[in-house]
Amino acid sequence: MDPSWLPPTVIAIPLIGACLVLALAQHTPRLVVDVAALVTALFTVAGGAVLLVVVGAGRVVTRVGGWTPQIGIVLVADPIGTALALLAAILTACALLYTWRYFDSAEAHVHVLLLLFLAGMVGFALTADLFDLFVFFELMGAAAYALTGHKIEEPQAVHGGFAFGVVNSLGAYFSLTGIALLYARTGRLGLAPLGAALTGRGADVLVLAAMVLVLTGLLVKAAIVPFHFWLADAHAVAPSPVCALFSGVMAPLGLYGVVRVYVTVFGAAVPAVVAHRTLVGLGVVTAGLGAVMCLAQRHLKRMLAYSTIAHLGLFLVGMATLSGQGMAGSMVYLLGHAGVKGALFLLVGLLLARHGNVDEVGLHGRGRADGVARWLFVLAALALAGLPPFGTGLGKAISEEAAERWWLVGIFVLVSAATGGAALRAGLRVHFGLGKPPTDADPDTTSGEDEAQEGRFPARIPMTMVVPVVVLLVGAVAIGVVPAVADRLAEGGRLFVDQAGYLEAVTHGAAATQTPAPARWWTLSGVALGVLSTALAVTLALLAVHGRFGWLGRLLDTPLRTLHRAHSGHVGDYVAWLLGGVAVLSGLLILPALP
Amino acid sequence: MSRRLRLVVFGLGVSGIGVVFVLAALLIPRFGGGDHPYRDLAVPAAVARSAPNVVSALNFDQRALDTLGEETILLASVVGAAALLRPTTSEHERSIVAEDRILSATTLLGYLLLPVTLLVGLDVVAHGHLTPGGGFQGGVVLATGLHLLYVAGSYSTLVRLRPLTWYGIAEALGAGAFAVLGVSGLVAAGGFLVNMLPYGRFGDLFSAGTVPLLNLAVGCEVASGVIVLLAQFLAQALTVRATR
Amino acid sequence: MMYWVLLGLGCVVTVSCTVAATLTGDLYRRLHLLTPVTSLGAPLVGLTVALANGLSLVTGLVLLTVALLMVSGPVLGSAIGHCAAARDGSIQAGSSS
Amino acid sequence: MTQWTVAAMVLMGGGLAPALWLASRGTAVCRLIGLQLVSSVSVLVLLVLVQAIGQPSYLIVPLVLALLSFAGTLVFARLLRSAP
Amino acid sequence: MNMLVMLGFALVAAMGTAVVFTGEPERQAVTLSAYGLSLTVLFILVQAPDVALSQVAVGTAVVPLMVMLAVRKVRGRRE
Amino acid sequence: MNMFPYLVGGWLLLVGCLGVVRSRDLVHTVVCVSVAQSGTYVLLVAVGYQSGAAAPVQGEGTPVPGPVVDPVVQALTLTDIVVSATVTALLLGLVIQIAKLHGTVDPDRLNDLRG
Repeated sequence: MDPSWLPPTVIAIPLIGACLVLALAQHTPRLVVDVAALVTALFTVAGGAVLLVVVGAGRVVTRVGGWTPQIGIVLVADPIGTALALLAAILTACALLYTWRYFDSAEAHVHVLLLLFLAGMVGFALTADLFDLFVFFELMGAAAYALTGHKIEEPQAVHGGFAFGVVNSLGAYFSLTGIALLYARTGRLGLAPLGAALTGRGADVLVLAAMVLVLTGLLVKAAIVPFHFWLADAHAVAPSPVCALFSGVMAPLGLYGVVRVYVTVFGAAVPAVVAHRTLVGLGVVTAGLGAVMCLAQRHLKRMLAYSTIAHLGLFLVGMATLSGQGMAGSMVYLLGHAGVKGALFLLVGLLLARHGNVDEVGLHGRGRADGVARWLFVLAALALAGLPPFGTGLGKAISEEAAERWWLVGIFVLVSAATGGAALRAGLRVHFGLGKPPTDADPDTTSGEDEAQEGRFPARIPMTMVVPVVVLLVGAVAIGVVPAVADRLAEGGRLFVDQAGYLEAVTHGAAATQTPAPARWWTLSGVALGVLSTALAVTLALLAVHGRFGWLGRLLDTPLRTLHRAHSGHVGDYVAWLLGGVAVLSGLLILPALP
Repeated sequence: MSRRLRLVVFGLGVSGIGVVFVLAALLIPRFGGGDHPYRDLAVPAAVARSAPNVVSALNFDQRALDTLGEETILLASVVGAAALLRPTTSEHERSIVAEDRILSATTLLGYLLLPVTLLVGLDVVAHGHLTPGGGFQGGVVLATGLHLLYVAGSYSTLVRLRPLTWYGIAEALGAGAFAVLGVSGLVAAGGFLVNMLPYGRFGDLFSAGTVPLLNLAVGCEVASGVIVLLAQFLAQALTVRATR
Repeated sequence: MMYWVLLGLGCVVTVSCTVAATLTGDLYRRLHLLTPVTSLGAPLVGLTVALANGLSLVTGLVLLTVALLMVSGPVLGSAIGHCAAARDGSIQAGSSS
Repeated sequence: MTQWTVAAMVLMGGGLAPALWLASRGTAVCRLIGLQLVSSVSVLVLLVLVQAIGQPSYLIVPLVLALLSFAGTLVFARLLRSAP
Repeated sequence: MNMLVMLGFALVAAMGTAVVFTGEPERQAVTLSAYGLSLTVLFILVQAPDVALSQVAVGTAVVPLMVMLAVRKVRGRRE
Repeated sequence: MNMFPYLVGGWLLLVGCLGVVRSRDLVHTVVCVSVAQSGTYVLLVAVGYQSGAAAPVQGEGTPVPGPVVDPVVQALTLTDIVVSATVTALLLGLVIQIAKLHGTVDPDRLNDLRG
């Protein structure tokens, strides 16, 4: 049977479900709304899973409305896009389960917004049309701004939502400008027709400028330095289950978009070496800055947010190899990270629900009685550092192998150790009361003291909040121990970087040639590097907890303070950096690519 | 950052982008030129489906998925604005609003123009596939027409004549109807958002297949959505106050 | 030929009122200069368009548009005047006149 | 170049441009007067332009503009009234 | 005709700049409305009546109403 | 003269950004964002224009012969306008809440998200 009906169905399910929930919400009790929303998300998960099976190691091409790719919009489901859509659906289901008892407000706003957000993410992952990509980008954005600011009784929440909204929207408008420039040159909008039109003509300033502009919006979504400022603000203030979605899949979708657009549209026109060099550079800077800022935080959600930035940088380094293996490694890493980081955000959400506080200092020792949650926190922190057999460890190992150069491997180890160490430090302090509570407070950082409590709970933690955490961690392990995942993603990665095959599939619907990609699995060096970064993380955390970094703190005081100052929460600053970033990106991508 | 530093960073960025953009603009085909490959494909396709308004045909047939996304964005932001502007626990809604009195001539004319505006709005929705306009434009005109009750009359009149719950449901159903029409294309004609109805005669009201139906769904959604959206803003500005 | 005289008159009225409104500094005088545009310029232009099209649906639409302008112009003028006065404090905000 | 085009040119250059200038200077009420002038003049410009282009189906635009600018101007007349 | 189109573009550019450089939100809202009208004229000039109609629908009443209500609410807080 | 319309589009986008950067009031910021977006409409319709071509709305009779201007960019611009209105609404909603909670809408005085 022709499977082309599946991709649009997976987009339509959450959409229709959201409309249904919205219509129901006016007159029915809360329980019905909760169930309807969760069932919709589960249906989307099922749809995504079926699609993933059907896609196999090939592509499913859907011509929406029956139009040819030159006139209409085409959806292309390949293993990587589908995996991301499925990930989005799973995380949304977890978030909905977690919110079952989480929000007081009886209205179904959160449910509807989460489902529409899901529709946007699925559409973004499956579409093969540049303008449609922008539409789904904006759909994700619109839902995300509202979700970020949802805690309207909290000053930081609305402020973070606003900064997020402005920066992301402007990024999107830059992308749209790029789309207009491309359209002016080629008169096409589909990714494949665009790629075909640009093939063999070489790149002039118009095409290169269009590329820079289109990539800008996607890089903003992906929170790559210097477009990353919004992420920490938004993640620090959004409801925790929403953060799990933002970190786990929304920001990575930005990276997916960057590589997807580069490969399919500009792959033949712009030399790969230029793109590779620029993207690796951006990735390294992002990873480094994220790691440093992550270590310097005391607000737990901000810390996790910077750790996400650091990991996004690492994913970009992996993807920027523009090889099947790098792509596969980044994808395994990304999926494992989504599970681990999602679990961490939900655990911080538990702390917030129980103690009304997400400050590492203020919570010192207060999480001792949290039963199973405290062990889960430590486990997740270790997994974040790349502990085998978690998916993060496997992904890191494959990416390191793909990155080839020794100094890049070093960056992978150090950055993952730093982020894992920061999370572990917080876990040890909060849940085990190790060390003395530090007293110094930098006036230029945000503490987590005045965070508004999310929901009100009795002393016992409800099961609906623990189950998603366990599900996410088990998922992260599964990615690392089920060989089929890595195998499938290895094939997906090979397909992903194959521009000619993509063009062929879209225009002629030809099935992908089935040359199996070399399997990627744990290697001895991969396990060793994973254990090494975990050990580094543990050392770092123990030293930090026992205050052995006083001298380092004093040494780094001035630069750290400058860094803190730069992350000012000021929308104008962020937009100024955005413009500066576009100029730098232009310099990096345009000058070397010109003939 | 200080204001000066911010402007410096911005200035450097803008000068870089400006140079690139000007260089790129020099290479864009001449303004007003005739090279539009997509157009050359889209126009005959629309004419073949009896849709004189090619823009509508593009929006509701050839690139209908974009419009589905667009209407979903509208839905998301209406729900989002409702979530952001809901009264918090420390606020209450006043029942009586002190209002400025409006000149009676203004009120009279406003109430006279109300039905005219609604009729024009309906016309814009219904002829979306024939003449300029469509579901979105008509929907906004309808919603604006209803708000003549406020700008020319009084807030209490508007509130009395505006059952918000029903508009909320209508908005959800309108947006849902678009997606459901898409899925029924899947069931009936084997493809999502396939234009499955007979195309009719060029220029007829009932022509161009599903385009008028989709227009109607969008009109319903947009009109109700904009009304719900403006209701949140009106309530915030006029009735929601902090409880002391 | 008569069309063009009418059209020219309409344009002249509109342009001269707009330019005069730009030149005067006084708010209320500027407000008064709004009226000729809608009650003289609009019908002249509308009439020309209507004459050029003959008796048809198009003419109906044009005349409807012009009629709307003519009716709403003075009402809006007074509403703006009222608003200006309320802001100046020459009448109390909230009072009806 | 037909007379309609000339008229559109005159109305845009001599009417619309100064009106837009008025709508972007001075206090809010000054600008509101400018705005009212802009909407009247732009309806006229549109009428003439439609004639110049020769597409009667465009006439819906000036019609909707005339209708909605009533609501639009009243929005300001109403909400600007309470002095800052 | 081409001259008219160019004049339309010039007016739009000037008005957009004027909107940005009006700092006070109430005044800016009025100018924004006028900017919307200049965009409408431009869209008709470049033969885009659908777009012009959208711009009229959104720009004349709905967006100004939202902006003005937001200004009013924000003002009310400040006092 | 040939590229003037494209430059207008780019100018509006950048001047909107400038407005955001130097804004002292968040409502002003939101309006500047919408001006920046209007740059994209202008650029799009400019790209699709063809001198002397008819509109892509062919009236209620039979199809008109001769070229029409590009309808695709107009369809895109329609979507863009909807996006603009909705983003403006959302951002204004956030500004209202910022004003309530912070007591100010001056971005220079909002300083609770640092580091």
